[in-house]
Amino acid sequence: MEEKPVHQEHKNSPGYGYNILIWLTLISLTCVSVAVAGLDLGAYILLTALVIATIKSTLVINIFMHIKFDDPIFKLFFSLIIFTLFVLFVLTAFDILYR
Amino acid sequence: MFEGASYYADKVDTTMLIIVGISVFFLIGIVAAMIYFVVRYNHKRNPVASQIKGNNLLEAIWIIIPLFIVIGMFWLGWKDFSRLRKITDYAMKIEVTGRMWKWDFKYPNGKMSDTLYVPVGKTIKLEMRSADVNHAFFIPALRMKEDVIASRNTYMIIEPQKLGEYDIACAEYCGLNHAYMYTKLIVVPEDVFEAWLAGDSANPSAALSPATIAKLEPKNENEYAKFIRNHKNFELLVKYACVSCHTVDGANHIGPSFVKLSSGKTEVVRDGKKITVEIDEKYLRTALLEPDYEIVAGYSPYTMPTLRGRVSENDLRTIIELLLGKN
Amino acid sequence: MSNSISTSIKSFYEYEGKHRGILGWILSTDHKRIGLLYLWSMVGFFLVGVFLGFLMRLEMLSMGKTIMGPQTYNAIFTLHGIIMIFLFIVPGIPAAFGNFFLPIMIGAEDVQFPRLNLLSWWLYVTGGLFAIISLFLSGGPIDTGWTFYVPYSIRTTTQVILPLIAAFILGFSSILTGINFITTVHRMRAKGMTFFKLPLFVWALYATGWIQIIGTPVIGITILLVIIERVFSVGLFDPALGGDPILFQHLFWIYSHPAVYIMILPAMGVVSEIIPTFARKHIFGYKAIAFSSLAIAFIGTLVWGHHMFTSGMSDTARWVYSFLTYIVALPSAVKVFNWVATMYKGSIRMSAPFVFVMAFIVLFSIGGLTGLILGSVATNVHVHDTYFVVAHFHFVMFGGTGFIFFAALHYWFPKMFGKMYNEKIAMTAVGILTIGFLMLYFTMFILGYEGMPRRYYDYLPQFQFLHILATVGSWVLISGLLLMFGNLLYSLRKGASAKANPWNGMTLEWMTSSPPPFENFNYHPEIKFGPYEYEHYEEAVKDEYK
Amino acid sequence: MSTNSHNIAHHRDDFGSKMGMWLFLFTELILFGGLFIMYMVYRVEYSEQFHLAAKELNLALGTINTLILLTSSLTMVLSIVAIGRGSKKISIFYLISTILLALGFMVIKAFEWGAKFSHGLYPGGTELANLSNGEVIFFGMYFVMTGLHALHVLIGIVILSFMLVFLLRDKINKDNYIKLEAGGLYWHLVDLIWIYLFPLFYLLH
Repeated sequence: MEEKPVHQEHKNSPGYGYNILIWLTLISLTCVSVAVAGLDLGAYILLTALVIATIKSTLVINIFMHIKFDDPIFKLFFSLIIFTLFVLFVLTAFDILYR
Repeated sequence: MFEGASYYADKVDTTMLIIVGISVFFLIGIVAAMIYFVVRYNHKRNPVASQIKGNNLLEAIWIIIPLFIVIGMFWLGWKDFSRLRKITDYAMKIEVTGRMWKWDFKYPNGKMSDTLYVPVGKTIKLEMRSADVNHAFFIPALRMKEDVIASRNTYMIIEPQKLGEYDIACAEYCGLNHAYMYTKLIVVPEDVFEAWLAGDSANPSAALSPATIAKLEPKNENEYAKFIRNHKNFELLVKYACVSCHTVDGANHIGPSFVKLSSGKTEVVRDGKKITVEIDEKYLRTALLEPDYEIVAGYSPYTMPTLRGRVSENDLRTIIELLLGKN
Repeated sequence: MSNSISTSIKSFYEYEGKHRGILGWILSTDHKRIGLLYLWSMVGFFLVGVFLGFLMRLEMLSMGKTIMGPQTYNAIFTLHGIIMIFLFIVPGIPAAFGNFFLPIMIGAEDVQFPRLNLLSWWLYVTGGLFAIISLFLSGGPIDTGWTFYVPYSIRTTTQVILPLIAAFILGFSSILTGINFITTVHRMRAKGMTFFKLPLFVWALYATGWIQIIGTPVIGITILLVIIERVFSVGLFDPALGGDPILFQHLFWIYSHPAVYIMILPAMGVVSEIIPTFARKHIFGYKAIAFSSLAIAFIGTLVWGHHMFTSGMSDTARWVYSFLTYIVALPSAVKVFNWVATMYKGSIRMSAPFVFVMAFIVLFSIGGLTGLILGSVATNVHVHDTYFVVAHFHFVMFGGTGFIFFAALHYWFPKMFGKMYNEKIAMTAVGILTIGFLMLYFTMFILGYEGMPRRYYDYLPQFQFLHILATVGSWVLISGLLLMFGNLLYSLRKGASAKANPWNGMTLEWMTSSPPPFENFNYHPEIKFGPYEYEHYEEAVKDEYK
Repeated sequence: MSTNSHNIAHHRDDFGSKMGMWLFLFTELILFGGLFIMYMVYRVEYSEQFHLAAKELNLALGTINTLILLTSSLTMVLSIVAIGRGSKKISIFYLISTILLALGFMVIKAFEWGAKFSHGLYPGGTELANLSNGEVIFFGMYFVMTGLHALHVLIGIVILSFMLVFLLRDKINKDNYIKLEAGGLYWHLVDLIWIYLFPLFYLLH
């Protein structure tokens, strides 16, 4: 059995300061996305909102949820799920966009 | 397999036969191999197994060959269906409403009916909508089916090419009387249809009982028609899409029926004048390569595409011989 | 593997845990007991499903009313579908045989989360009970068909909400099983058991686990939305309020198509165990079979639209799904070819499990090949929602998974119960089952092509003869089932006791006593050889287990 | 070992527990994924009406709630960092802050929903019945998606409260805090989903 020592991955996990820094970034990104939504960007509203949301979620997943510091297998699993979700969106779009 | 009532139905049957043929081949192969191995390598005959762990070449072969076969099947099933879906040039649009548990049909002139009367040989678009839950409009004889839903219109394009009465069923479960949501598709000659459409809808089916329809069957569904339909070269008429416009059962469609050729003569319009010409090799060759040189009386010019450049001399000669009734 | 087996080893039946008697079972976290709990509950539900199917066929014996009215008939085919799919085939092989054998086959003492495992059985039973209770509530038995298509499921006055809650709970149970299996495979393999030394049944369960995790939540949310829609009329699916009924079908089939692979993949895994054992030969193309399981799991997630070729979906989507559907045919074909190739130059012993597998290969091939007809758009549009489809999925699900469920039952019967069954009766049962099966379901292919729609209470006169033939076939099939279960039940009481390794298998479940002790092994298993390396049989199997 | 005495209780596998938790989170992601697919379909179908209906939502409350959730995520992480360093009291402080922030989120959510209900903007409500199909769907999606999210927040509060009890009773300690980590993962997932819900509903103007 591939036993791992208890909580070995935390040796390189970040401390208070780093996490607070990430939090500040998240807060400012939220403010940016609210501010940007006030502008009249037309068709790009959705795009910018989603791009900012994706940056935010990447930070949460990588830092807060420790994916970055954990065993690579979690990264693999997570990408698999995101890819599957993406494919589900695309395949559904084949129907609704071409009706 | 029961008979279809359109060329599309025939094509679906052909696709079906091809896929079934390939499947039966594989099934027999697999089962025969299995039974042979089980008998030949029974532990009494072959007490010690030879350890074979695999063979990458074999794995590759039995992935790649089936890959090409299934892509072929995909294409076979898609091309006919997509042709039918893409037709924008139809003779008539009929509105179909499905509700628990009956069908209503509304014709362009506002006439309503609970039975679907259509003229033979015409392309017809059915625009369908449900008044309540999902239904599916299913005409087995045309091998067509499409769901009928409440949120928006769906459509189906039909090209019935054979006179007669056919069942229409509901194929999407819709509750208590789902099994009784049957009606009829009645394919009639164009003039009969026009009369029905214009006429009083009180008693439409009196003139159209099955017995009447049998009488309406064209007399010239004759030896010639049978000869063409069963001839091995009939495939060419399908390949060059001749049969999309010219029927072989005497019914008039976009072009005159091939059956008319059997009379040996035809009335054509050339340079605005009506003349009668002999149907011979020269006439047919011109008609196929220069279709607008002379037009059969009663039909419009610039409808038929030329075969020039699309047909080999060999095929052209074969088609002409077939149409002239030679072997 | 240093151990000395004495006959005095207590099996898990005799092991005394915290609780006694019935509580010792329904509160046990032992994966073997949970597996058997599943097995018994599932066989029970299966027999109920069979009985409902029998009633349906009886009704179709003659035109018009034979034994029941249309409302009853609609409820019965709905219940037949719900019971057979959610309570028998989806959990079927993974929950019963997977639970029992996955830990043993990887040399573990239990699954990763034993209490979660017990919880998922409890959820399963709760779901089953809810489904049964719903029959007696206001509105009466659900009549939507197991697909719960909107808007009918929103409009019908029958009791829809409780069966939906039942399906939701069952889905949750399925997810927990999936999570358990995946972590168990990752974390609890015995020393020396690398991923490529896993038995193929474990590979299949691993792939199944992923589909359960990826697919099931989608049906969860869909069911939840239908419930919300019925209670609050939110308008998410109701066309009267602007909702899109086709969207429901998308969400429904995003789960329910992969669910087909949840049903069949474990069965394919069992086949990959049984053939090498009885051919005494290494499986042909181990990696091809292992990877094809993963390929099926992945591509199978992408083809749900082929259930919707006539739904009014866009034409672009129709060809995309048709194409993807044909691609998913390949890994299944690869498996069949590899199984047959495994028999080549083997030393084959025809025992009941193997004969079941032979019947499976014939029936499943027919089921798979008729799938080609359904994958092609033009032919699909004609046979969609007809008896052709009914025949197709019964060939795949019953002829495939069902027959392999029976094969697994015979194959592992000695291990699970420590008794041998009567071989001759078992073989006879396979014969009767196969004949009845073909009479019942092959007939339906013809009926379907001739235009007999499914879920019809009544039919046109031209279909009469074939319907009679199918009904008679159902009687033959049921007598085969009774004979088979009778034989097993009799053997349970009176059968000769089984050896630890009656079939001379190489996988780990044969390296422990029959039935296995609590926590499976009396030693720490260490893996030196692959599961099918019969050339090392003598070395791998200690004398005690021959 | 020749007896049946070895016990599962000795077997502890933090890595396996974490894997199980992640797999469970994947199912949650896909559960919401199904809703997001619906959102995509209806947004394509009713683009105009969605923009119109979104004006009814309160951007200020939405933004405050976003900030609250992000902050609660931070306190959650800090609580884990603290226990990893053996500072039990700090860990408890941060965990309590997380729970309080979560309660704050729910209170604001309740005000928001309450305002919609008092305006008749709820399924079956008088005001909603006068709107176009697309707007009805927008509010349907809004209530279902934020409602399901709120349900997850509630479950999160329950889970974190259990963690608090474990922490107080030293069942979670410096050497064994996988439970707290798992609870934290769940809490971040709730945050993660809100990160997408926020722009899709509130930033549509």
